[in-house]
Amino acid sequence: MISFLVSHYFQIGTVILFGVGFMTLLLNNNLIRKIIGLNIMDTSIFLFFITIGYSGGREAPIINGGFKGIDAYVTPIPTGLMLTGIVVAVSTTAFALALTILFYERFGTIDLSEVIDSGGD
Amino acid sequence: MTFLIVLPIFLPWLASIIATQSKIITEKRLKPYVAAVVITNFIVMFAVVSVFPKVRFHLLMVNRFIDIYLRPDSLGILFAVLASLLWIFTTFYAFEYMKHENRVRQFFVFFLFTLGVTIGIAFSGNMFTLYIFYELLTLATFPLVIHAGSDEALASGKKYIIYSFSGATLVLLGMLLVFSITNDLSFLPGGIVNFSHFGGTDHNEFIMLLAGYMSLFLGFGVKAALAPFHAWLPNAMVAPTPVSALLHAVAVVKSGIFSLMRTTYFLFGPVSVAMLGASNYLLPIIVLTIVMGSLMALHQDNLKKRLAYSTISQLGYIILGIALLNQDAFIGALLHLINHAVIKITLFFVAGAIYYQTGFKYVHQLDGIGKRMKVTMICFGLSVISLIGIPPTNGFVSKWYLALGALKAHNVLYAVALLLSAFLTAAYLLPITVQAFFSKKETPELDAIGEGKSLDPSDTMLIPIFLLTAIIILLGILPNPIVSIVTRIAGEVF
Amino acid sequence: MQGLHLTSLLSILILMITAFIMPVIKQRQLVTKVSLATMGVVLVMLALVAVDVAKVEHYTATIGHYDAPFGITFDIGPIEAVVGVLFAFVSTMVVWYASFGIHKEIKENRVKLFYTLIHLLLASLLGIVFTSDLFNSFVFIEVSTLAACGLIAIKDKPENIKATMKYLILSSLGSGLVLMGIAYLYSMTGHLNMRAIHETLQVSVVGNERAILVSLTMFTIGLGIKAAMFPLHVWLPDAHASAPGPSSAILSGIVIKAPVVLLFKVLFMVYGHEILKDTVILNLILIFGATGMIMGSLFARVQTDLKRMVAYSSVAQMGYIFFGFGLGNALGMTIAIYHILAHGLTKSCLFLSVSSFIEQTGQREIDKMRGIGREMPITLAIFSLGGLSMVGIPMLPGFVSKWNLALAAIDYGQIFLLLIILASSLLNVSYYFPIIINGYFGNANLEGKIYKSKMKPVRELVPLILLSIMMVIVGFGSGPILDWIASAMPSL
Amino acid sequence: MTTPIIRRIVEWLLPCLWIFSFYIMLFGHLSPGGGFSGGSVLGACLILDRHVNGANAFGARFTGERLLKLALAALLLYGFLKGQSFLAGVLHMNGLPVPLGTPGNILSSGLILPLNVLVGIVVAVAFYLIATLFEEGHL
Repeated sequence: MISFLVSHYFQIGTVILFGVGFMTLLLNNNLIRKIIGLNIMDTSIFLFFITIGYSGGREAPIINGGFKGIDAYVTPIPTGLMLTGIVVAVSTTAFALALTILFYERFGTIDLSEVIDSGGD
Repeated sequence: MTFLIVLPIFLPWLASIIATQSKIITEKRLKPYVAAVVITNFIVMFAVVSVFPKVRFHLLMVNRFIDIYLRPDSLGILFAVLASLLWIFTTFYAFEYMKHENRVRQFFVFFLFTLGVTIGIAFSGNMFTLYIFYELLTLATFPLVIHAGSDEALASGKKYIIYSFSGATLVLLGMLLVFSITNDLSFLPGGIVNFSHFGGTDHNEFIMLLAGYMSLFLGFGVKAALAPFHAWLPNAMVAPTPVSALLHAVAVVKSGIFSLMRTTYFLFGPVSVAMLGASNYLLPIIVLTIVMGSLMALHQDNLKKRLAYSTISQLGYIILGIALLNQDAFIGALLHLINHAVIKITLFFVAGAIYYQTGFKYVHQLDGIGKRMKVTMICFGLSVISLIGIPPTNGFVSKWYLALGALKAHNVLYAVALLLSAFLTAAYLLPITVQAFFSKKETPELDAIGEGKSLDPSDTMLIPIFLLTAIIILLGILPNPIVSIVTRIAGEVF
Repeated sequence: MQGLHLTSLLSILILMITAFIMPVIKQRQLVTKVSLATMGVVLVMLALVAVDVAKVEHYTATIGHYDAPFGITFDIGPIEAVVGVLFAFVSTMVVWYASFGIHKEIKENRVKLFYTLIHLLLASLLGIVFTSDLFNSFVFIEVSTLAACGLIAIKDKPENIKATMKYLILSSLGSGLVLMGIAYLYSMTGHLNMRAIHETLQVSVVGNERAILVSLTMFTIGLGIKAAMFPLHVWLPDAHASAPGPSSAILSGIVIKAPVVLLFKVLFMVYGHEILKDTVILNLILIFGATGMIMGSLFARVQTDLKRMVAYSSVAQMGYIFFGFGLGNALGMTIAIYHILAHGLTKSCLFLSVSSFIEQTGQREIDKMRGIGREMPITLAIFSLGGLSMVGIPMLPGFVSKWNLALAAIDYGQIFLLLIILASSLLNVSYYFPIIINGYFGNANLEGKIYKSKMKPVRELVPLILLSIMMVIVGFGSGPILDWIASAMPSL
Repeated sequence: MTTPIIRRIVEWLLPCLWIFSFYIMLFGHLSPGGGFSGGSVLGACLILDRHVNGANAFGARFTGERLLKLALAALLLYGFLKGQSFLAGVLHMNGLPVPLGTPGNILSSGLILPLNVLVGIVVAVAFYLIATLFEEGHL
């Protein structure tokens, strides 16, 4: 158990981060905090992906001065994916922020619970 | 050329669509048009079934289940002939009656449409086709039921549709259960559910088949006004009289009965049903229906409602004949299907004629009316006598066979129920006739109408009533042709 | 035949490119025309895809120059083709319908944006359906979410902003879960291609049971939120009820279907039956689906707002689809896919007709729709047809779904599930019929209503009529469609 | 919020940032960097410029409409250039060449260079527009 925790501390950290972000997004009523939570959540996933891709002691996958064999480089796919993921997260955040501005203009508050009655339907 | 078999179904549908176009069918032409369609359809149907006696036609076959399949056999043809014949009478009667109702065009559009649907029910060759037409029947008759458009009519219509759809849902459930075992839903005399086909002893399948049969029976029982599900029928009385007559005599309730026959004798078969032991559960309900219908009819003051409860009770007879599972009972059920149709439609026509001429709806208003509406009330009296089952009327013939079947089933209770109900029938219908002719006092309302002249309706209304009464008497005096046809049908399934 | 394989990708590319041409076009009319023409072309292309698939059963289109499992590929089989054609057809009809009236519902300067968003939305939905790369599908999901949010918020009323906010937040939660699920899968297998993941998972299942279960749950809940699986549906009624009419039609008709298709692929093509049968996920989906079928209808019954009612009915209908998945047998899955088709066509029909009621009368309450049948007979007739399909009148697609779903339930061995299906269809009767009846019949209802007074010109109703005709065709032609879908089911 | 300190720092920083952003875009395929990173730096430049210099800023001379058109044109061009490669992939043909490239020679990798620049433009404009939208307060 301990050895698992030690050897996987990156992953465990990201998963905890994911939980923090998820709960912030879910439970906070303040829209700005929700968006921050969203970003924390997204970032934790990016970190998770990158930790999967990283293996210690390898180089960045840029061939500079001769090919050193496949084992010499870190796999570039997770990093590439996360670049896309960041773009997606940025656009979602931008959209959410813009929507929050509109929300504030219409309702005069950024607290979701004041507008949507908690009971729902 | 076998596709011509769809003509009797699609011709009325097409005609009803054309009838919506007021430019083609002007107000003036509407009545002749409807009459022509109904009569033509009768002839076409006759021609088609006699030219192609053993026709089988797949209208649309998607897979083993979704398969619209027409296969008019002798039972189907009998039902189709009965329906289209009575439709003709109703049409002529309605011409006069509908004069004091609104939206005549809407009435006749759905009236024609329902004719096609009913013939579709008669010609269905498998359960799925039957189910489609059965659902369509609900949708097509619904506008007829709420024709008056009042809040009361809408409420009754709602009740009708809720009951019908619940019933149809039960039917669907039954079909599912049966189909999941037999993988086939087509009708065959003697049934397709054969215990030897699938091991027979599997308890699970037995339970599923029993549940399937029960839900089919109860589902169709809704339209056939079986006891716990009968409540829509008296409420549906708000419809114009030709509609009630048709609903009660042929289209709706008889479609329910017809479907029950199909289920019991053509899908399951008497042997399988007997093995399932479903009758044990169903017969008490049926006996309850018979007795309760009669008892309820006793204290109805509204004439149409009294007739409606009488229908419930009489339908109970037919269902009893179906559920007893022997040949005599089935013959009785078939005969009563025909006889009750003819009798009840006459009774309703008379009730409608009284309402049309005098505006009377209630039984207590009818004292002495026989002197003013002589022909009408004589016809009423004759029909009542038939319904009670006094020889030599047709009602007697069918009840005789039913009683024979009940005795064969070795249970006196059923025969007793039949007798009791016959007495009750006499108790709730005879007084009307007696009071109509022999009442000392005439009600003041009656005096106020028509200055003592005869109140018999005009010929278009009277002739259908008269002809129907003649048929009743004829069927009573010369029952042999019809009995032999019916015996042949019953012989096929046993 | 390589040329035909091109069409699947080309349709998405064309949509993406035209989406960004829209904002620079000056006249509204021209935008409409360009959009309609594009939709038409895309529809033809996807029909070609279907024809192609019908010939070869299944093909893989490699995007870029790397083959699977490293490059991104489109795996297109019957399911993808059918759903693709449905998406294109519904959006073509919606765009056609919107071309007559959308400028009345939203601000003039937003019309271009509306078409841009619809193009983006359709492109991303097609992407979700076609792609066989999990991360690629995630990107498409995000694009579709943002475009869908835009389509709701485009109307600029306070309730729209509120609904969009709700939708965006819940959707982001869902996306986060999905992405985490993908991360789990990637860490377990090192692949993103569905087929490759499937193959690797089959061998490496031992020792990974917990990770598999966690990732499965993440996918189910994440995609369940986006597809309005019952307890996660809270965003749907607000969003679909407040959006402008054509948007609602497209949202309810196709947007919530794409995540379902993805969920199907993830469950049955990535994890596969061998893994699923040892977990409780399918049972959970079954329970959620069944509750949705009942509760959605119960909620719909008590609504007073017509559009909300139809929106809640969507929740119930999505329940049918999840129910089919949850059964987990071949027939259940087939019918779930078929129901995507059936419900997509029916619900877009219903939403469009409801939106034309609202547009012509200015009323949203169900009570105010009395006598509408005299004023707008054709529109109500189309609404009735849709309602009858939902209720399950034979030969309409709703009936076919219900029947086969019931057979699948019998096959599954639980008879009581039948009762849920039948109860749900009875509940459908109880909220669709009163509208139809009060619309067409009743003296009090029809009083003072002038025949055809509020009817739209027939020309504007053509897309609606085409949708309903298509619906009927799908119902009557259910046999071959079902067979075709069934041929693509992963073997159990 | 514009203090003399910020103003002075930005004055010194901006030219370097401009050059750096284009460096990232142009050399992205051969060293760490690329269109998106370069574009975001460029976008940051534009935003900073606007924040400090207001109406005199480089970006402010373009109207939103024009910038949008620029970005859309870049996007379309990108779509065509990349789309042809996708389509070629489906057909198993070689589209326009995409060689591996040699470090130090930015023209050696064919299509990737223009693609990176296009992406950079799109990203920069998008960032800048979003920032202006927030400043002006409507969507």
